[in-house]
Amino acid sequence: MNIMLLIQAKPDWQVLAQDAARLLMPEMLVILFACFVLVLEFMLTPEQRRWAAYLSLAGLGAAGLSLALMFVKFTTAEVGFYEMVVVDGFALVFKVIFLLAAIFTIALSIKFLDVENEQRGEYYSLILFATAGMMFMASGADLLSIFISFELMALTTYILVAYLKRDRRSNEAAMKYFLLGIFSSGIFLYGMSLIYGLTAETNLTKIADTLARLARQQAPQATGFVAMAGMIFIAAAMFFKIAAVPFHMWCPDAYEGAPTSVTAFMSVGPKAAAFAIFARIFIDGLPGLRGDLTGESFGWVGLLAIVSALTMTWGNIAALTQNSAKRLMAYSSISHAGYLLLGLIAGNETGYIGLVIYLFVYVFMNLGAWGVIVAQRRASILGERVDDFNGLIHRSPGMAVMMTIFLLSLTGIPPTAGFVGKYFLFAGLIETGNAWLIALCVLAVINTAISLYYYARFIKAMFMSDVKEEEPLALSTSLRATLVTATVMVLLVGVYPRPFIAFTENATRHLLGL
Amino acid sequence: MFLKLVWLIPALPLLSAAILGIFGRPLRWSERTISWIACGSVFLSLVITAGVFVQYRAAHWPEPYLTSEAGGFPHSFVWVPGGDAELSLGPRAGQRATFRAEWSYQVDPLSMVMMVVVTLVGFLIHVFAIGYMRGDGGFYRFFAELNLFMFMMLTLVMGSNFLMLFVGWEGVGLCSYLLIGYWFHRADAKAASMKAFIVNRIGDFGFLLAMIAVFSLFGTLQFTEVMRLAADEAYLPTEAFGMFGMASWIALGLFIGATGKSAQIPLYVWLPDAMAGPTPVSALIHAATMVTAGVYMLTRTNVIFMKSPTMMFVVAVIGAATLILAAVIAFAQTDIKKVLAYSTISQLGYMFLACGVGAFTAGIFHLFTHAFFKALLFLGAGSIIIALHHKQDMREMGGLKSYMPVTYWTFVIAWLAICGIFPLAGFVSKDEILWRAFTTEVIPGGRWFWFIGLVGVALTAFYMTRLMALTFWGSPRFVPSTQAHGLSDEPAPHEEPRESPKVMTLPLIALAVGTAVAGFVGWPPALGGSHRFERWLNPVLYRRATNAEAMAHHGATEYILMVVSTLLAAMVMAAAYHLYIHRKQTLQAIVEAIRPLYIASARKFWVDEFYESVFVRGLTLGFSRVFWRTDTRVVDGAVNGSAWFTRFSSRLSGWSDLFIVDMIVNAIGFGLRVFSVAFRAAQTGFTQNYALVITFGLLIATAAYFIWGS
Amino acid sequence: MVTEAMWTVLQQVPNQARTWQGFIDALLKKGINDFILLSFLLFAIGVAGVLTRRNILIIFMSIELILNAANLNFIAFTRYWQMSGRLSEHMGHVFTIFIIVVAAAEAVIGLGIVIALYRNRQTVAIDEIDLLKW
Amino acid sequence: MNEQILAQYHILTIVTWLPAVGAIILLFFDKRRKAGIRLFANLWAVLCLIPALFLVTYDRHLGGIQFIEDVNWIPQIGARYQLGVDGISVVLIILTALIGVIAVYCSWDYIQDRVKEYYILLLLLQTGILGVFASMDMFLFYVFWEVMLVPMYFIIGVWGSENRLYAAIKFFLYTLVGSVVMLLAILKLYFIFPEYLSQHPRSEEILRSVTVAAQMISGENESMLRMIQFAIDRAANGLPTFNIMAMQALGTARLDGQPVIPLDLQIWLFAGFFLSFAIKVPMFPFHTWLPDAHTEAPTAGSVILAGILLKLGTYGFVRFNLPILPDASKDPRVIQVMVFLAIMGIVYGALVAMAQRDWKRLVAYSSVSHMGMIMLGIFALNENALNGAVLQMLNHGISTSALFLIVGVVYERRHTRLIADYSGLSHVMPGFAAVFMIMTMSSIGLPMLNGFIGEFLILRGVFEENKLWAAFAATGIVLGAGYMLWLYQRTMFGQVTHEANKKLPDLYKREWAYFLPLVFLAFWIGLYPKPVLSYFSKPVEIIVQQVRPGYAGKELPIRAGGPSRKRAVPIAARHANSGE
Repeated sequence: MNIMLLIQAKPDWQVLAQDAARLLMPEMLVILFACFVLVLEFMLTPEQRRWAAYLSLAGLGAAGLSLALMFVKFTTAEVGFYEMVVVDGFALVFKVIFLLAAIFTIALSIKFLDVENEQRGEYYSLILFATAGMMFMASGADLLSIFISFELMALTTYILVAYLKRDRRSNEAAMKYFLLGIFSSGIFLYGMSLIYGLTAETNLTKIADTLARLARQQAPQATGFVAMAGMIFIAAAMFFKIAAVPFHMWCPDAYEGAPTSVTAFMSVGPKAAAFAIFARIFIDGLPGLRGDLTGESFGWVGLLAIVSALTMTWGNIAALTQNSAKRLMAYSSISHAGYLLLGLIAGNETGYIGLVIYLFVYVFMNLGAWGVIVAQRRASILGERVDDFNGLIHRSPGMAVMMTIFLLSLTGIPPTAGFVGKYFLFAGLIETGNAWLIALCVLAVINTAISLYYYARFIKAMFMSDVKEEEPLALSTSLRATLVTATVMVLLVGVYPRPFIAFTENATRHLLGL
Repeated sequence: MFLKLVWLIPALPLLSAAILGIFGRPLRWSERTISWIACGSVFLSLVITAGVFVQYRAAHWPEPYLTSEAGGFPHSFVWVPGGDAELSLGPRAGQRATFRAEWSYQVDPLSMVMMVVVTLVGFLIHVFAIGYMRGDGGFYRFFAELNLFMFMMLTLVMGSNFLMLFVGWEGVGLCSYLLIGYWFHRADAKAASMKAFIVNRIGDFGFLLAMIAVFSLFGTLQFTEVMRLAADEAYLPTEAFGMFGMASWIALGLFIGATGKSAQIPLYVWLPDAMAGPTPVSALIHAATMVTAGVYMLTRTNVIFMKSPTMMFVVAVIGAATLILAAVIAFAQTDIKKVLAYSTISQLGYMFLACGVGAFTAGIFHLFTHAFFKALLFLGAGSIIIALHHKQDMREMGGLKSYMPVTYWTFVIAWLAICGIFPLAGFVSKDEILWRAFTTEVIPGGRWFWFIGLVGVALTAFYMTRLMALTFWGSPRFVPSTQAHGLSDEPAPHEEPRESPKVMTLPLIALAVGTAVAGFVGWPPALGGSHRFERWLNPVLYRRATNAEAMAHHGATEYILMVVSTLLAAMVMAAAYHLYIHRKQTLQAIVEAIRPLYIASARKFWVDEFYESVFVRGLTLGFSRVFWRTDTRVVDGAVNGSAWFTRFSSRLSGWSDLFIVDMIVNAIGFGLRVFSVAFRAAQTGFTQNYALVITFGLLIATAAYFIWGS
Repeated sequence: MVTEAMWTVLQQVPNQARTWQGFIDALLKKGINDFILLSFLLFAIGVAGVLTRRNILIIFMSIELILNAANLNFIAFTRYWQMSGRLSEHMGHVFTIFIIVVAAAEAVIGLGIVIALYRNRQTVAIDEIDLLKW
Repeated sequence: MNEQILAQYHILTIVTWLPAVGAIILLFFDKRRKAGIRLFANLWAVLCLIPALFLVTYDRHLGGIQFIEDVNWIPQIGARYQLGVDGISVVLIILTALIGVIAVYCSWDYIQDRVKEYYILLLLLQTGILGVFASMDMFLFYVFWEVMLVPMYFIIGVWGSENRLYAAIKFFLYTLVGSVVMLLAILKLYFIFPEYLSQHPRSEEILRSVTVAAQMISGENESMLRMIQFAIDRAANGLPTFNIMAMQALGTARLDGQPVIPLDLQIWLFAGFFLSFAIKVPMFPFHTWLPDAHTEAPTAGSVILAGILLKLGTYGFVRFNLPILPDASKDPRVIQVMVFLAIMGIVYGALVAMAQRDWKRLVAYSSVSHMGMIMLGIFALNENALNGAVLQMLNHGISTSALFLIVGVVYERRHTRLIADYSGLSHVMPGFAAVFMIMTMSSIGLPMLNGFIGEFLILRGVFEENKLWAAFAATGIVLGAGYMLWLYQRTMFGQVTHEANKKLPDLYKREWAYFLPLVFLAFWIGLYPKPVLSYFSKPVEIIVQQVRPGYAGKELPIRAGGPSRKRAVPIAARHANSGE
């Protein structure tokens, strides 16, 4: 009956169209090009297939341009689509991150797909769709829009993981990722339903207001339980997506089985997107459930702290004895999820800057590292073991040096970008002055040192071991360009972070409610 | 004029050492050039010393002359400006004192005596060494090091503060190390050099701390200042006998240093081994000068020692014990230089005994005379050794009297002197010590010390006569050597030993003259003298009433004691002569009768072995090994465990490339790896397990919130 | 504004009982707890199915149960809020429809993956798929 | 004034970055033209020494931080590119530049493969180390601190000997653990500084007190005071700073006689810094990376490690722990722990050195012992000992570098480091024996050589605090003589037993060229240390006064004029160009 009423209440199509043009130009461009690419696929001969990639890049470039325009245009948050979509600094910064991730991934993929003999347009179109999903996620202001875009991203990623359909490992990885993914989606939904049930709202800010009102009215205890349960279920889904312990177990398997270029993408894009909605939901929607660590009130900050501690430690320790480069990087990515959570836990400007700038630089350093791994994949060589890097310095010194810079950045050694990120994350925790959080920070820095050990195994292999095989790396211009760009960015952010911090402050200003 | 040149006295030998050390080898200077430079520099020092002596005596005595009076560099300069400090001991504790060590020299009666001894004996030995070291491959090096020693020794005796004394102290130790190890290819030399240095270092440990304590108490290291302040009863009170206060602690530290340098119990063991060095070195460093630095230091700081009768007693006891022990060991030694070495230790014991009973002047006087006759003995021994082509075993000597008359006769003078035969130098100084011990009021038990000294006289007379008998008298037992000694390029030598060249015998004669007349410098009033030596030195001493009285007092007892000791020495000498020359069977019988004692003496009472096994191998090296093991392979268990674990999980290859060497860190590393393997094992590959973990995670989080989160 | 006005009109119309809606409303009058319990049971059954069944397709169906538990919640809550005065509440219904659509999309992709897997491995038993581990 | 003119020319920037510029130029060399690369690297290293030598114009009477350069770097966090040196840093920077030349030069023959990379890394390492000594901003300091780990890791790992991989990663891991913990301590300081000065209930009083402290520690040095005052003004408006000297002012400041930073917090911060610096020094239980790293590294690596890198730890203690956390530093519990570890280091290092069969490892362990002595000197907390400790840093840099070079000389000829493989080298290599003797004596603290002055001053100061400590420390001197002379005896004395040793050539001219400056320095500092001491005696005096106000009845003078008032800086400046 009410739905009837809703339908009867004539939607103002003009307003919606204006909203779309005003708020969603980049997303629409990305989707448009995704569809183009999908169609183009049928018109291209096998030799021309690379054009799909170039077209996708063009699409992303176009989206980037419109995004740049939006940066200029938007100074405050703009809401549209009946408060479903919000475009604010936070969303824009994350959209930049996703676009960069997508561009880099495509650049990495071209040669890789040739080697795998799977050069097809749908791959690029899927990446574009996933990117669109992620961009919507960043803009989501409502549980519903967040859920839909989340699923758009997730579903396309499942397909991408399964992309090598003749590869048993790819199948298996996709199956695991898929099953666990929708399992977590179910949990996510269940949690959302609880929150909805409690507040009768799906809009994040309204949820926050209602919860605050409930707290003020000293609502019965049961409401507190429901809110907590909803929060925990939502958090579980988020933990799953960012691969935090103990919801991380899909991660190594999926990363190992998926095509390497897809793994690279997954480790950056969806993870950043998950963090974006994590921050959105928990900071915009559930600030009242934050709690603190003084023992007065429990809330998500404690949960996040414990999970973060577990994640960093587990990820780093499990990575120590890995011999597969892809699995090793998967565990590394798990541990980074732990570090990133610190930003949310700290809950101050410094921590948020840390979260965003770390995700930003993570694109460069992690995709860079994956790019080098991608280049290891040659016709006859899987190139997935750490040993395969042996003596890289002799065969391809540039690659070895760049890989070293990426790895040092992942470790957080200055003057690389990773240090700047870690600096803010740690500083955020210290700024709180809370003893538990400082203890967490100590754990984090010790983990940093542990992580050095396995990153250094790559360095050791590259610089200090003898060459194992002589076949040249699978390099292409686009791959080289990507890696060089990533290296330059990693060093630039590390040495002169000032503009980049200013850039991320766009996002944090929103989180702080400024 | 000469007083302005004081700084040159040590500087000249240093310059010569530097020139020889740097250019001697590359320019391939001849032995003649090297000798001229080396001896010339020392001779110039000697001349300046003489000039300084004359001038100082005329213009300054009894006040000390400090080179800082003459101005800045090169006379003196601020050496170590260490900043401000707080005194931490004594009545001025907590007050500010600036640590500011000067490099400056001090000429006072005591250092004057030492300068004369060092330059004079040093010069003679330098000359002797020209002959002794002829043909040695490292001629330039030898003289460079010997000159360096001269510099260090002169710094030691001329330094105006403790720190400079310490410079010389360590410096002579270094030179001693270098010169003992001069023939470094020889196993005994290389071991002996190191032993000497390290034993000295142990002594320096005490000296260093005592020196620091002196600064912490007085706020200065300048001798004049320290002694002025120390003499103040309010500042450093005199302690009763048996008390162990501030003065005693400082004195103890200084005395530990002295025992190291002057080879007293328990640190005497290095000196006999040090005979591995060339004989001029033994004469200069290990008889005449360096080893007496301890006595010099005790006298220099006599104010502090005099404030502590306890430590004085300790010094006397150590001196007495050393003189007996060393003399007993000297009985059964067969190496001529070893006998002389133990004799040196024994004589140093006398000097310490003198210091201990408060007769510092007597100690220094004995130091003075001893420098002559012991240098003479060593040089004589060197002359013999050269003649016998580096044979040192007395059992292969005998009857050298007729072959080497100059050496023999000079040696005889020294022999008589050391045995204390009237009127030679040894007699005068030794008798002085005995008399002072007999009458001492500084410490109790003076007569016992006198008696020990007397026993020492007898022992000295015996072993020295034995030495004479075995080397010069009797029938020759040496086999004419058919091959040259290791280093010399000389062709196979002559069949029979020959008197040494003039360059060696002249110093012998000079020293013999010194030995004969040196005693007259301090001729006692009892025999009509005027104690000139003692009066000369008195200004540096901490005068107490008893001291002055003892000087004035002499009577029948003194003459009796003189006669007793001289007669004793003469009788023992005669008996020994008979035993070794005419009554060999009796000798054999006696040796058989006291065989255990004889062996103990020959084996030096196993002190070396004891030190070696307990301190060196036992404590130091033992701890060293234990610690090292802790450091590297502590967790053998962990290593073994890891080996087991490696086999157990052989599929996890490549993880043992970095394995566990240090204890804790690697235990952590190991733990991390174990966890790593465990964590990875959790990744079973079964999707449902993953889902289970997710579910559990969810459940635990929810449950935790429902239990604690209200 | 319009909907608010309409709802005030509708409130004056007597309640039509003996319909599904009436039944549910009657239940809801007792409280929302029964619905939460039911949906939680559905959720639990779904989870149990995920954890215990070997066949991937059945696991898949169990997950659908979990989604439906959420759906049930959404619908019940919406109705609950409508009954307790927020007459224009409808988001739960919208959400449910979207969930159904997404579930359909998931089914498509899931089946595609299962088919690809079956082609390569000739099995749909989840415990036989453990190539990737450690 | 000289100092200001040089600061205008950015002398410290030039000193710090010149090696890195050389590394970048080297990138463009063809890697097969080894001779050209070598020549360039050597000339460049000498070129890098020249600006460093200009630092001797440091005004010793003025004291404090001079040659200050200040550029805004990351305004969002208040990190600035601030360089400045006091006498302690001046001495260490010159030592670094000198050792840098020697390290580059001694690699001439030793490094034969991957020459280009090697020199690039060596020069980068140089920049890292110089940067640490020159930084006045903790953030900058930290960046340099970590930067230098990487080249060192590669130098050990690629050009080291058999067990190099293990040693390299161990070095890297150990030091990284320490430094990341230090980062937390730095951050804590960073946050409390503005908190105390603007949000504390008594912030006005604290502000006044910190201002007074700033005036005390800068004395007559106007530019230093300006630097601190700038940071304080910012903090008064809630804007954080990383300025080291401002932190020192905070540490020195007193509120009703109590430290502004509470003692508990000071001790925690102390622990944070301690871990990092203690690993670097290395102090006793954290030393196990050192023997491996020193032993496996190529000669130049060992020289830099022993000569300079270890000093970073002690420098850190002197620059951070003492002045910033004075009350923790003089807390009896802390002192007891520090002194215990230092003494353990002295004795333990010496004893373990004695058990070594590997020449280089022995020298490495001797470093543990010597660094323990320096640590003891630092924590005696008085002028004598601290002067001695700083001087001993220099001395250790000279003598231990030389000892590693000495090992390098024979290792290059014989490719073995086992002591048992050598004996009687004095016969065949007399020049070498002489140099080795001098450096041995320098290492064991023989008077008239450099080591003695430092050790004596340390012992002097330590004795003032506790006689027992001094006694323990002095045993280190005895043991030191033991292992060094035993080493000398085993390698240099005796007969030449190995056939291969009979034809060993004596030092080449090239080798003389790098030994002679070190020998010269050893003698110079031993005979006339006053010029060297005068560089840091004033900074040391101030540090002691910061830790122990009123030590030796002295007081830091307060400049006339009184504390300045809080100046208004708009908060909005935080996001804009704050602080330009």
